[in-house]
Amino acid sequence: MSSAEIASLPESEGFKIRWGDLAPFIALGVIILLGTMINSNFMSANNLLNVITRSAFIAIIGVGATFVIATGGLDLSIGSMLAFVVGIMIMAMNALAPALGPWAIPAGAVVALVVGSLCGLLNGLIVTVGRIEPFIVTLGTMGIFRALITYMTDGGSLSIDRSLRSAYRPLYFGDFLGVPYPVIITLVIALLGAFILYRTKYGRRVTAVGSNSDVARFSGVHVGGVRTMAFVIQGFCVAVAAICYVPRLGAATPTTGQLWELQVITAVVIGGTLLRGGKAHIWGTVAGALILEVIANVMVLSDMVSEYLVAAVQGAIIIIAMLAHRFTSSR
Amino acid sequence: MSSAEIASLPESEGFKIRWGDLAPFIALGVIILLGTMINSNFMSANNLLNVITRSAFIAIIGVGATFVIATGGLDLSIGSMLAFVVGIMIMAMNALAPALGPWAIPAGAVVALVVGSLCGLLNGLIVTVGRIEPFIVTLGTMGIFRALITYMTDGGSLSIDRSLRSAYRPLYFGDFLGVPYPVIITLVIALLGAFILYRTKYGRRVTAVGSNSDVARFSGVHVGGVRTMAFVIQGFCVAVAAICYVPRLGAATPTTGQLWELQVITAVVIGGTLLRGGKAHIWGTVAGALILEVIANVMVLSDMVSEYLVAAVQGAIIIIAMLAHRFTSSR
Amino acid sequence: MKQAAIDTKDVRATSGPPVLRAEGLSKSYGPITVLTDVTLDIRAGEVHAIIGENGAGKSTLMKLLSGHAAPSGGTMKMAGAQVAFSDAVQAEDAGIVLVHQEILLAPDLSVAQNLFLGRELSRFFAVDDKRMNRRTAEVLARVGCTARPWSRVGDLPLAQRQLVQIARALLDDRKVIILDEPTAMLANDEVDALLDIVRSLRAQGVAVLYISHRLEEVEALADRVTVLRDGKMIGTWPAADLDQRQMAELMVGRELSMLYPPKREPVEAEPALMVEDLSVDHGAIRGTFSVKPGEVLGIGGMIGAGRTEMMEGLMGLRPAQAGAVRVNGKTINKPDVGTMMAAGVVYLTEDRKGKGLLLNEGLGPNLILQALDMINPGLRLDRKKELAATRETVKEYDIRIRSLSIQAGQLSGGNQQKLLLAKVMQANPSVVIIDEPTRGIDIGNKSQIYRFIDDLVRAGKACIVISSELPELVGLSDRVLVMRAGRFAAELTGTDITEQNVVYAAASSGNDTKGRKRA
Amino acid sequence: QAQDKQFTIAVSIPAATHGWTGGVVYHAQEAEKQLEAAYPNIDVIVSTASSATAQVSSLEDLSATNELDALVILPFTSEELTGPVEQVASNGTFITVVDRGLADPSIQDLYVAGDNIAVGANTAQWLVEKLGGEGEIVVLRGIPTVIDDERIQGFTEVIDQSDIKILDIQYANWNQDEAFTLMQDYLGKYPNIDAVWANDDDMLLGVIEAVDQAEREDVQYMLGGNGMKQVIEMVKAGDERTPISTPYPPSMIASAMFMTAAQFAGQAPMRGSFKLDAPLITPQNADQFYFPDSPF
Ligand SMILES: Nc1ncnc2c1ncn2[C@@H]1O[C@H](COP(=O)(O)OP(=O)(O)OP(=O)(O)O)[C@@H](O)[C@H]1O
Ligand SMILES: Nc1ncnc2c1ncn2[C@@H]1O[C@H](COP(=O)(O)OP(=O)(O)OP(=O)(O)O)[C@@H](O)[C@H]1O
Ligand SMILES: [Mg+2]
Ligand SMILES: [Mg+2]
Repeated sequence: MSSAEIASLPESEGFKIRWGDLAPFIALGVIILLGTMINSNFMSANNLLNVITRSAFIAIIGVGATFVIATGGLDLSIGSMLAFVVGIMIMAMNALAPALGPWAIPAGAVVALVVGSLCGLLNGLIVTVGRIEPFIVTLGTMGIFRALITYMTDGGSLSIDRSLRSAYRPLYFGDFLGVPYPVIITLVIALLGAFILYRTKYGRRVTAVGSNSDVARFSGVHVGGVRTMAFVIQGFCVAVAAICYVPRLGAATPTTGQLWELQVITAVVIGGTLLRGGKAHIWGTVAGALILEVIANVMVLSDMVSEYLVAAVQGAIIIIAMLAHRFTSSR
Repeated sequence: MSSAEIASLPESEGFKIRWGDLAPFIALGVIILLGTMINSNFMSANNLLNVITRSAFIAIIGVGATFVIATGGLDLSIGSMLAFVVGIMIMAMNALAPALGPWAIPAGAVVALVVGSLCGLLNGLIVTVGRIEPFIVTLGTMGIFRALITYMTDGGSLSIDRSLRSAYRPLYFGDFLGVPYPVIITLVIALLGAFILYRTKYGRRVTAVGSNSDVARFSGVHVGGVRTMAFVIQGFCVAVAAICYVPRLGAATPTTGQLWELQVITAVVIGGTLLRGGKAHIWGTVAGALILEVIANVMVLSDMVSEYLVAAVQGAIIIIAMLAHRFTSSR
Repeated sequence: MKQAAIDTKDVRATSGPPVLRAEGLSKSYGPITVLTDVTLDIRAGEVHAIIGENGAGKSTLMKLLSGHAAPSGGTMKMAGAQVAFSDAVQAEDAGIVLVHQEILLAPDLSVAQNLFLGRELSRFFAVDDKRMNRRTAEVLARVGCTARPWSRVGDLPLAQRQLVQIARALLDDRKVIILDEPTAMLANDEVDALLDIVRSLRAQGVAVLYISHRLEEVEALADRVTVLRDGKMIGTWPAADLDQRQMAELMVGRELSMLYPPKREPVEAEPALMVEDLSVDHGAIRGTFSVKPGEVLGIGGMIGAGRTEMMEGLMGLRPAQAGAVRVNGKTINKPDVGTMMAAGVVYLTEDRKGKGLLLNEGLGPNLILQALDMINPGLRLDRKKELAATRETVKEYDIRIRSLSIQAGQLSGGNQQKLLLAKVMQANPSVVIIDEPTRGIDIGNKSQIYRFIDDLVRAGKACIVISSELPELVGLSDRVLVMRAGRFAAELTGTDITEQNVVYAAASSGNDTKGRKRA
Repeated sequence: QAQDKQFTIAVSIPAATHGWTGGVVYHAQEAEKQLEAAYPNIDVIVSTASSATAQVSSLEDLSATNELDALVILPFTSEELTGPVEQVASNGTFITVVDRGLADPSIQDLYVAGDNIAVGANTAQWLVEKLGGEGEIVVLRGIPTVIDDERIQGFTEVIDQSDIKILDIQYANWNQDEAFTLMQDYLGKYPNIDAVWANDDDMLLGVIEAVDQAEREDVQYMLGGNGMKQVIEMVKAGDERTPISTPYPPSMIASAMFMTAAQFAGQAPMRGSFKLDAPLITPQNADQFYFPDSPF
């Protein structure tokens, strides 16, 4: 773009939307188109609603992961952390149910939010105070959380009290004016995330730390604090996802949330956030989560590939989508 | 400064062994000490030999991963790639066995090396030519390789021909002057890796690319080529590990090599290689692989933790080891 | 030099009270002492210049004063009270701000975001981008920077980034502003604007610490001058008592010979490098040029004229097409750094930190990186040769170090430049393209580098020098091409090579680097 | 029912991540082929899922995009799948549950159950007899899930009533490699081990390899479970250390599919529970459990 053009643009804001930032949305569009061609049922309102509702988990956790990754960190423990938080929440709800009745649900949710944030704090403190690679720290805490949930479930499963089941169910399956609650929650979390990231001092500092931590430090940014806080936000988002998760499956098992970390990181990266930090796209992450879920959905709907090869096709589609948007959006 | 002064400047070479570089070896020593205290059987020759031999896989693959990570890349597909290479190798050996007899084994090994290198090349080309984050690319190929081995084994297992089994077995279980073959192979691969990394022009370029790819490009280094080659080396190392792997259990299953990528990356990082690239420690990686294997061994030998919590303790030990060496080695 | 910048020297009373006083400051890195026992006071309303050779310890002293590094010994006092800064932020709160010699900005953030990093303005809970952008635009205008408040810093040319850094220091009111080689990356107009700013700061009672290797600036601006040599304080003088030659001799500790070597006789020869219709960045930059053996071709122009891009395009470092490129008669089909180097052409970048040196590697690996294939014919790396080459270079290029195991990033700015020069020369080229050869180099070493270029050219090699420093361009070149807005605007030879002519050609159709078409 | 009506049967099973689930996928696909060949008016859709969450998702997908007449499901876990299956059932879909019962049994129309508790208990029973009620044994667990939990529960309940001591019990994730490693460590830790129970034949193969390498004579019995092809071969051949196995045939998915299809083929409306036995496989009856073409 010529400088003359730049000059003729209105105020700064108009400049922010770059072609490259739209890439994940375009990719999403293409994959939806593909889905429509493969199976006529794909476009049914029912199916679309299912897919969008389901992507809420990865999207909500992804909002938190966007913060962590933007500061140049990485959190591999999110899947296990989810399982752990779900476990604690179910235990809390079951314990409170006799006393509080349905009010055990909000009480349990508060417990979940606190526990999730504390788990994030733990990760953050080890990373920043201990100055250890986030990869190693969160790999370690991944083992720890996973072991704790296995311990809590005795290797089996831990399910929510039947009496709470029906009161809690609507949080996943219900809707408000036709929009399922998980979608509303995702939107709220993403809006909040976007506000914090793009409109607050803290958000500024998140990208600054990821972009060049020395500069941030010289400028008086408390780098360790910013990093730690990002992990706390991640923990909080995991807890929100846990709150939406329980009404759907009603139980925690040692395999709950397994490998979600990889899905979440993939969603974030597909969304345009750089793994090295310094650049963050909340809405891209949400699109990334949708892309992953739509691909999985299309795989189920199409009967074309052997069951054994589903993972291969899924992997290939992700790579091809990234390649396509690289070559369409490159300059 | 006078030339006399220059001549008297300290030799740079003697200076290279830094305290920090020894950290993984010290950590290894401490954990071994711990093991000895916990269980008297730990130090038995048999147990030590078992542990060292077992660590060969992670160490050999880790040598390759050290190259990839030193260039600033990351390979998540190694576990699945191992399974795939093992599968192809077994199929090749079984097909060749009637014609070649025991010579099918070396022939199969050559096939494995070629296939492994090609798998690495595939990863490398997608990363460099497609300019996509290695994380995403190798997550995709991870799914692809895993699906292929599932397909090849029909979800069951693929075993090596009985006729080859006994001829091949010694490669894992045999020894030369008391040193098990896998250990010898690990040493050879690590020596080779160290030679390439520290004593060849290519090795220089690897660290240059990882440390600042712009500087490398401006210095005429073919950045894409160097990166791709690192992935090829990784593939080759995976194939070597596959060759040592087959004689042990004689079969490929869909779970072969599952999650090894995380172990390998952990070994590399514990060994002192930086995840962001530019610094590489082959011998540190080998020590890292040993550390992981010894921790697992000590966990089984000790009677102290519930089976549910083994993973937690393992995770905690890794974090504590990193913390300890951070605080002892930091100035 | 820098004609426009130098008007009548304002001599001022320098008896104000010291705002900041350093007593017996010293600094060592491990066993290496880089600064010993420096005592210095800085008074309100003065411009205090610090001069010294490369590696003398100027930047280190400034880092101590501004809280970017902790002294190993000595004390600091502000207004009589002892102070110790644990970090830069404390120093800034106390009113002391440092503009680094190296660019220290977050590349992914916008200009305004960088300026206000750590002290963002906000309304209610949200940051107030409008206000920050407005204030940024004001300071940018003040320092003569044409970047927009919302441009991404990583996309700006180096000079603009330098101005952004300066703008950051001016954002709030300060007691002491430290400028560490602020003009090294700037060309005439910007330098003038900067000097004016410094003068107005002084008028407002701000103490300015000013480091520069351009002694004419020091002479024109400073009230007092402190000289450092080898980490030791030589003394402080009223600037009026020193002329440029005396300053130089105090820095170097010996008498200096002529700065520029005598011009060479024009030679008759086939061009060593011939470039026809090179088009870079989809035609934004175009040009045809050639250089003969035994010739120094200077390329002048204002910042952003496209000189760097032209050469990077030639080396295949950015998208470019060429009608033809011939080196010593041989046609090069698809130029890239490797093939050009094999043919004998090397390029020395202006961005030594970002594109020139591996800052966390030692000297040896940096030195031989480019010429790896030439130094080591086989696959193996000959570490003996590497060490020998390193020792040789340290001696030949007079790189001031106290241990061979130092990392490139720990060298002083000027010594980094010398290492970079040595690095490209390892390839034994026949055509050398140097972008800003003496950026950040002290006066003693400058003449050394000029002599070096002269020797090279007299040995039958060709040299292209891109320089924003007019005296250098004029003093070195046999022929000068002046670029304007991506095109060659004039060619000057012989006695036509004067600063006035270069300036005129570079700016004649108005100050319009903005009009330049970009793809 | 009339022959001209089209019927859709959805089959939801775990993805082939290890030997046994691999067998399930194999048998489901074989049954799909046979059913569709036999009954042109029946359409079978097989869908695999790699986790409970993914299985719930695929249930939603299948019922959102198809009119399902029947669902055959091998649930990942009981609790987590109960709600979602109930959802499907509420549309009038015929529900066949395989292997693991739902938390609310009233949802299922047909239940073809494996008996994991019996797998553990029968093996333990046999061991107690053979060892004469005393001895020292080690146990390898699978992946922490309900199946694993039930087998271990059945096993330990029986062992606890004898004087046999369980020296150690650890997870090896139904993985040959991890079983090999774990067994090596067990052997190093305990100078005497009378028997090993690996809870799954995949792991058993790793265990045997480790014991062979250590040349330990004290290990009298090494037992698995599930009836994997290679292990049945060993049983048939009268292996001394592995004389028995317990069937937990992945082919139960095929049985369930055939029984479900029978609803629509019109001959035999089927409801109720069918519990598969877990009799010991011995050299005498091994042939019944041997499927040379199955991958498992
Ligand atoms: N972190 C460090 N470790 C070791 N030595 C260092 C470090 N930082 C600087 N030095 C050394 O301190 C000396 C002084 O460096 P300084 O940057 O202060 O020089 P300078 O006067 O600013 O030079 P220039 O004019 O080239 O910028 C140099 O010899 C440099 O190599
Ligand atoms: N007006 C401008 N707007 C945006 N980027 C610019 C502008 N001018 C130059 N650049 C960028 O700055 C870098 C170097 O600029 P260029 O090559 O044009 O400068 P130059 O003439 O070599 O001047 P100098 O090197 O002295 O700064 C290039 O990356 C170019 O893209
Ligand atoms: Mg300096
Ligand atoms: Mg330039």
